[in-house]
Amino acid sequence: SDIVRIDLPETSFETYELDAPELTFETEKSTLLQMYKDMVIIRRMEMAADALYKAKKIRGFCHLSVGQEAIAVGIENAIDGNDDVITSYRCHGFTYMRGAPVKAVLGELMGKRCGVSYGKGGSMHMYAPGFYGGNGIVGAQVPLGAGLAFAHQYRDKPNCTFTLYGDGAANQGQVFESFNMAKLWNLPCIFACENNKYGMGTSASRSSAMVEYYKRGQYIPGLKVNGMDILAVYQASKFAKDWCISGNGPLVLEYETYRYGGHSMSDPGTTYRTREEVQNMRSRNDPISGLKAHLLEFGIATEDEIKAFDKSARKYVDEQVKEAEISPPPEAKMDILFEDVYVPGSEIPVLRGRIRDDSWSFEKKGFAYK
Amino acid sequence: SDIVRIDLPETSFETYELDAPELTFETEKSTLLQMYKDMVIIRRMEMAADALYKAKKIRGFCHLSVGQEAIAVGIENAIDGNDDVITSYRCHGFTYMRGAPVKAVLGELMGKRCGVSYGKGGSMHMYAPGFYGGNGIVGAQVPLGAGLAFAHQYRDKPNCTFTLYGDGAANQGQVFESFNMAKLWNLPCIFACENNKYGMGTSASRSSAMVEYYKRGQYIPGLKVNGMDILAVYQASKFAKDWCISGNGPLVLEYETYRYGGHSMSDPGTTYRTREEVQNMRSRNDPISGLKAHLLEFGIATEDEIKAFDKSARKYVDEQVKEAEISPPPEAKMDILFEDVYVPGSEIPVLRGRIRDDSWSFEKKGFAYK
Amino acid sequence: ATMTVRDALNSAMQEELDRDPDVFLMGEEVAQYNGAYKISRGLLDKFGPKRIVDTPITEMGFTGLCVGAALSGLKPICEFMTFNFAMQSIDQIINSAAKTYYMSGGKQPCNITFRGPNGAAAGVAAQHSQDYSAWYGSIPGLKVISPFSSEDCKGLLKAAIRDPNPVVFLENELLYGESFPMSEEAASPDFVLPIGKAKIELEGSDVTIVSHSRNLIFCLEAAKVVKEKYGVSAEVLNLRSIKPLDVPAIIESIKKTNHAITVEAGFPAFGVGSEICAQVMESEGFDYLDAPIERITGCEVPTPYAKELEDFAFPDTPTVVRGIEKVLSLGEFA
Amino acid sequence: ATMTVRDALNSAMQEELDRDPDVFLMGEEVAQYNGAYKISRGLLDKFGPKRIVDTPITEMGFTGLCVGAALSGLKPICEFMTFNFAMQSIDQIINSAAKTYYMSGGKQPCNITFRGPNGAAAGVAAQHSQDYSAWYGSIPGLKVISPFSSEDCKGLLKAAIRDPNPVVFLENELLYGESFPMSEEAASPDFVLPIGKAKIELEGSDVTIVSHSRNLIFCLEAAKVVKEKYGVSAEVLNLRSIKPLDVPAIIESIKKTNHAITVEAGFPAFGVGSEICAQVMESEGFDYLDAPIERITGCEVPTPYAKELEDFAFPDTPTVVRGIEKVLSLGEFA
Ligand SMILES: Cc1ncc(C[n+]2csc(CCOP(=O)(O)OP(=O)(O)O)c2C)c(N)n1
Ligand SMILES: Cc1ncc(C[n+]2csc(CCOP(=O)(O)OP(=O)(O)O)c2C)c(N)n1
Ligand SMILES: [Mg+2]
Ligand SMILES: [Mg+2]
Repeated sequence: SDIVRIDLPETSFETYELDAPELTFETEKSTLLQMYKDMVIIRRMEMAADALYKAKKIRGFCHLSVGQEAIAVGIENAIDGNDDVITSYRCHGFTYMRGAPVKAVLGELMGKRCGVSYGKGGSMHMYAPGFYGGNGIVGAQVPLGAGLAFAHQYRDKPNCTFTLYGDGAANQGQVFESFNMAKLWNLPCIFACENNKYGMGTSASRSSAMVEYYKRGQYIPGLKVNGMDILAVYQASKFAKDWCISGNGPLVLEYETYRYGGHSMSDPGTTYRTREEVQNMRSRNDPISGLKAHLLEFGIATEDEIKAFDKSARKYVDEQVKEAEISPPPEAKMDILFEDVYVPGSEIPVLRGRIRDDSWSFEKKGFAYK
Repeated sequence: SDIVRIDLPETSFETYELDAPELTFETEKSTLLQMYKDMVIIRRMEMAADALYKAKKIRGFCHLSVGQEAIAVGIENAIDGNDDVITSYRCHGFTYMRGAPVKAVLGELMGKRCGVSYGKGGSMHMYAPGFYGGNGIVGAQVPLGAGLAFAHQYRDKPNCTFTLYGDGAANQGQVFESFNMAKLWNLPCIFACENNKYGMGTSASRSSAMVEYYKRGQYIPGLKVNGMDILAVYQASKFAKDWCISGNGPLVLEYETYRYGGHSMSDPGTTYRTREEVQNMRSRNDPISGLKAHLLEFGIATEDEIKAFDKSARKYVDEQVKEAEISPPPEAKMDILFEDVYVPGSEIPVLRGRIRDDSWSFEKKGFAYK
Repeated sequence: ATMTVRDALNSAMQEELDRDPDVFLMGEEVAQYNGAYKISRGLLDKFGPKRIVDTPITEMGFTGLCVGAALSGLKPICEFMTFNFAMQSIDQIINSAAKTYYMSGGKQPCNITFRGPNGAAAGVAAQHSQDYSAWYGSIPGLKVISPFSSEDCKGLLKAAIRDPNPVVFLENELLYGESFPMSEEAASPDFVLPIGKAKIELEGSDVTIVSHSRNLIFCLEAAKVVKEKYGVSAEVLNLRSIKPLDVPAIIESIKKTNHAITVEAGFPAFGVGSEICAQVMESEGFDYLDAPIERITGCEVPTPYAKELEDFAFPDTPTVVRGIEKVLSLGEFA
Repeated sequence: ATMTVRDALNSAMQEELDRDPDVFLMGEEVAQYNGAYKISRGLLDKFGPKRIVDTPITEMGFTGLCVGAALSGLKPICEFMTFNFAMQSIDQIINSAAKTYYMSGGKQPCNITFRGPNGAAAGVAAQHSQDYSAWYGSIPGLKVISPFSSEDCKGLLKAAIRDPNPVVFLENELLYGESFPMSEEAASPDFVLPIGKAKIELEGSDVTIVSHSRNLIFCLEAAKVVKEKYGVSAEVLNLRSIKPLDVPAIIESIKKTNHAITVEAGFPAFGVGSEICAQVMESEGFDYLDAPIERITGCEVPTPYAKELEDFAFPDTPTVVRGIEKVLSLGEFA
């Protein structure tokens, strides 16, 4: 049959003021296969980003989610295109899962015109249908996510918003302000903490008086999920969406996860944690290896078939890298520079250049004073 | 004897992750008497402020604490001059209890030079030794209070800080940020919510997803106190100080109280609550009447003696009003206007007037360009 | 007919709420209390709690929430009890609302209006008296409106709500109760003013007075004074908008008058007047100036409470008169 | 000898921590991580966790906490990972730190230093690239420093820490690794620079270039270019401080050169250059100007990511050269 029965380990969930999701559920083989492929592509894509950064083809900040792939992929499989997702700067996987091609993600990283934001946003500012970024300010996306949920409710739509934030961000005041409004107004908002144990170089216990992030909604029920197991992520996320669209109001999820690399490309990620810790996570809890074992166990794919997927994913990403690389950057032209400050047709008459002579007139579609 | 034994009602406290303070304790008769006198003076002072406002002798905002006097007086009796207090704009009682004469409080309200802030601060910005304001921005005083507590700890002093805020303010993100740091660092900070049931026209349940404010520290123990009973306030505040200086870290207190008047002088205070509700609180729970009953009950003072206190308090406040009224406002002079922007001796050379010619030079101690 | 600024703002919101179901109003005390300053009186009754939403006192949170709703395509009116409190949420206004359209390469618009009283009221001291015109005016991606009269308020608030970009709409508490003439045209629900066009409130030929918001009252009074005292004919220009700044209108007026002063209630440094001086200096308007532009501004002190000092803190008619005297070398400056 | 800006900042803090037990450093990653940009390297080891304090990512909270500690008499150095994040806590900087001394009638001082990188780094896009010089510079009660060289950094950071008023100290990430000469005098722990005095980085007689922070690099380069190309002698003035603004030094230079341009990386409107234009216009310096002052500024767009566009967003040497050419009617402007 096309259906497999999943039995999640008892340890998959911890609950707060909530009955845990079922540990047993059925899903389609093809779904699991697709999850696998997507995780592999995201990992490959971010490994490519790592290499491109080191080759100085990516500038500024670049925050990778290697190790955390199960979250973006698991959530996407639990929701549909009318649901919304918003997250922080660690956003490449989500951008891909919400529909942006690998080329558009990597293109954005390289500041190319083919990038999701046409080269104007870079690593931290990516958008896709139903995906609202990519936000560089820690915590700022959380009230935005509550606002997306507010809009669902306002429109009477049976949809929810996944609002992701980190363990470090979890202490931001605006997170609690959002909890309060979401509960008061019964918003279909899932506050989803990706607890990867560190905010930059600060371990969770040094930043947070209480590290049980799933309980920190206090008056909002919470669920902790093994974020390294995509099946648990999937089941929890489906549960969460269901919770919200059934009118239960907000929910706090904690995906316990781990980032293998440094905080960003400029952080080696080794001064505040041991190599063993990283190695342990990689070798024992990797979400891709974990799902691979299931694929084999359920007879969904053979070792050889999986190798073939891996290879074709690699090939696909390599091609996308190449395409992105040869894509042109935005032309160094003033009309492109000044575009997108205001919605076309509603611009202010003149935007000033570095020197007055370089000021741009939207009426003239040219320099204002020349 | 000079000592009386107090038996607080069972209903005085509710606890969160905490053993309640003793309901029975001893105190000096003279202390109770002084508490009574202080509450009466604060009430008289604020009734005077009410009249002066209506006579247009006070401008702008004026937030009275009539009904809430037990809190300022109870806390002051539980702490000493080395402890710190900080609160919001509803600060007249605290300013008085921290040592400012009535004349200086009313003088400030009337914008007189004899005012605690020499007429520069007004109703919301009053200071005294160990009292750090008077803050007009809802919630802003809360991290400031945590900083005052941090300073006690930094200096290894056995002191604490009472950081007061309202039920409306209790939802501010910076309150939660302060909770987190205070717990992480074990700061001797008492987060003390004056729950007077409304923030302007919004009832607690319309502003707060969880109205048990004493629990909202979540990982910080909490204590709810009948804030209309000064003996409960006193005992809880002593307990709180003791808790902090014993190295237990922060504590969340909730003083359940009520403001009889509107939010500020411009709010009649009647559109969002019933007259009966106000009347009920006034007649059944008034902190002054409550303590008066105790004074009689313990034989600390007779009805006549109390009448005499009341009369002399009224007389005293009336005199202070008069003195404040005849006191001069700041002279309308530029040197006074420009004073206090920077610490003397460290000013910037020139501060600009409304027109350049009115700019002030600190070197010339006169107009800069004349 | 006349209308107060309060009623003009109220009817602008009412008409736009009527016109477009995606418009909603959110803020502290906007619903049940009818607004701290009663700007939203009656709106809860008319539109219900879904569209007129009272918030907790959490500026950062509800501002972010409104911006999120705007990203999703709704058209929030986000009311601040005063713009002083918006300093708690200014990161959401700038980093989330103003910059997102650009950062997304034009994919993600944000149609939102931030409004509320800006600058000083009477006797509310330093924390409640700041004027944010120049701060917001410096931010590309925002439009910033600072209306004066009831027609300004109605026509420009409606324009702001319809504008697909984030707009900061700076009101003035002391103007709320003021009545202004209201033309028949302006009374219509179709009345919308274009954002960015200054208005000549008084035509004149000898000196240009550039101002915005409540200070125009003093400018108009000062114009009368100098007329009577010196026979000087002052032209009074109401900027109406801070971003864009209608520099062409300023220059045009200067070409006629050859003299100008600016009048504003903000802190002097890096203010509206500073920018006007700089822009005129670098334009052809410069050659028409017979004297340097004089800036009349708020005083460079945190606002004092006592009236005796507060009176020195903000422009008034005599100070505007002095400014005119100065650029025209009259009176004490003769 | 030379020293990097990073080491200069580090030693300034080290010396002041040594000198005064009331000084402490607080911020994100300042202790165990040795600073996101390694400015505080070694300080935890030397001074321990009581005085070098890592915080959660809660700017509003820890800024307020630092201000509270300062009200109590301590002398915090409050580090922002960048000033962009201080927008979350700007209310505490302005309303709690800058205004309290005035609101208390001089009773309650607040000796605090807010520091961290300001403005754009390379390729960090719109939310991480804002320059806040003018915003903070507009606030009475604050002093605002924007240093350039290692000596500036050392002498002025020490002055800021000792100053009894709240001081905003705006660093530049791209300068951290730059080396500058360091005199013997400046190496001493007694070296302190006075706040508010501009420095002539290069003497000249034909045109005054007024700038601050990293843009001085381009100004100095441009000075060389115009020297070679036209024999023009440019005087380069390093403002060092935004509040106070050393207008007398600017005027003095203009008296000599009769021409001036300003160069800054902030948004153009209501910026540092605007204020300088306005102040010069209204001063006696104006009569010495043979041409209008030209402002070189950041471009009026949220900072784009792609290098091709980002290159247009901030001043560079060729643009400064163009500015000089313009005020002197040379090159394309001849
Ligand atoms: C308001 C703000 N403060 C500081 C920063 C700098 N910063 C960027 S990411 C980060 C750590 C965030 O950690 P966490 O929330 O755990 O997310 P993670 O990076 O682990 O995914 C910090 C401090 C910022 N971008 N915004
Ligand atoms: C940040 C901010 N937002 C809004 C206001 C306006 N405001 C002043 S007091 C107040 C209500 C506060 O209620 P609560 O905290 O319960 O204190 P209470 O007035 O009851 O003592 C509001 C909304 C403000 N001063 N600051
Ligand atoms: Mg993390
Ligand atoms: Mg209250």
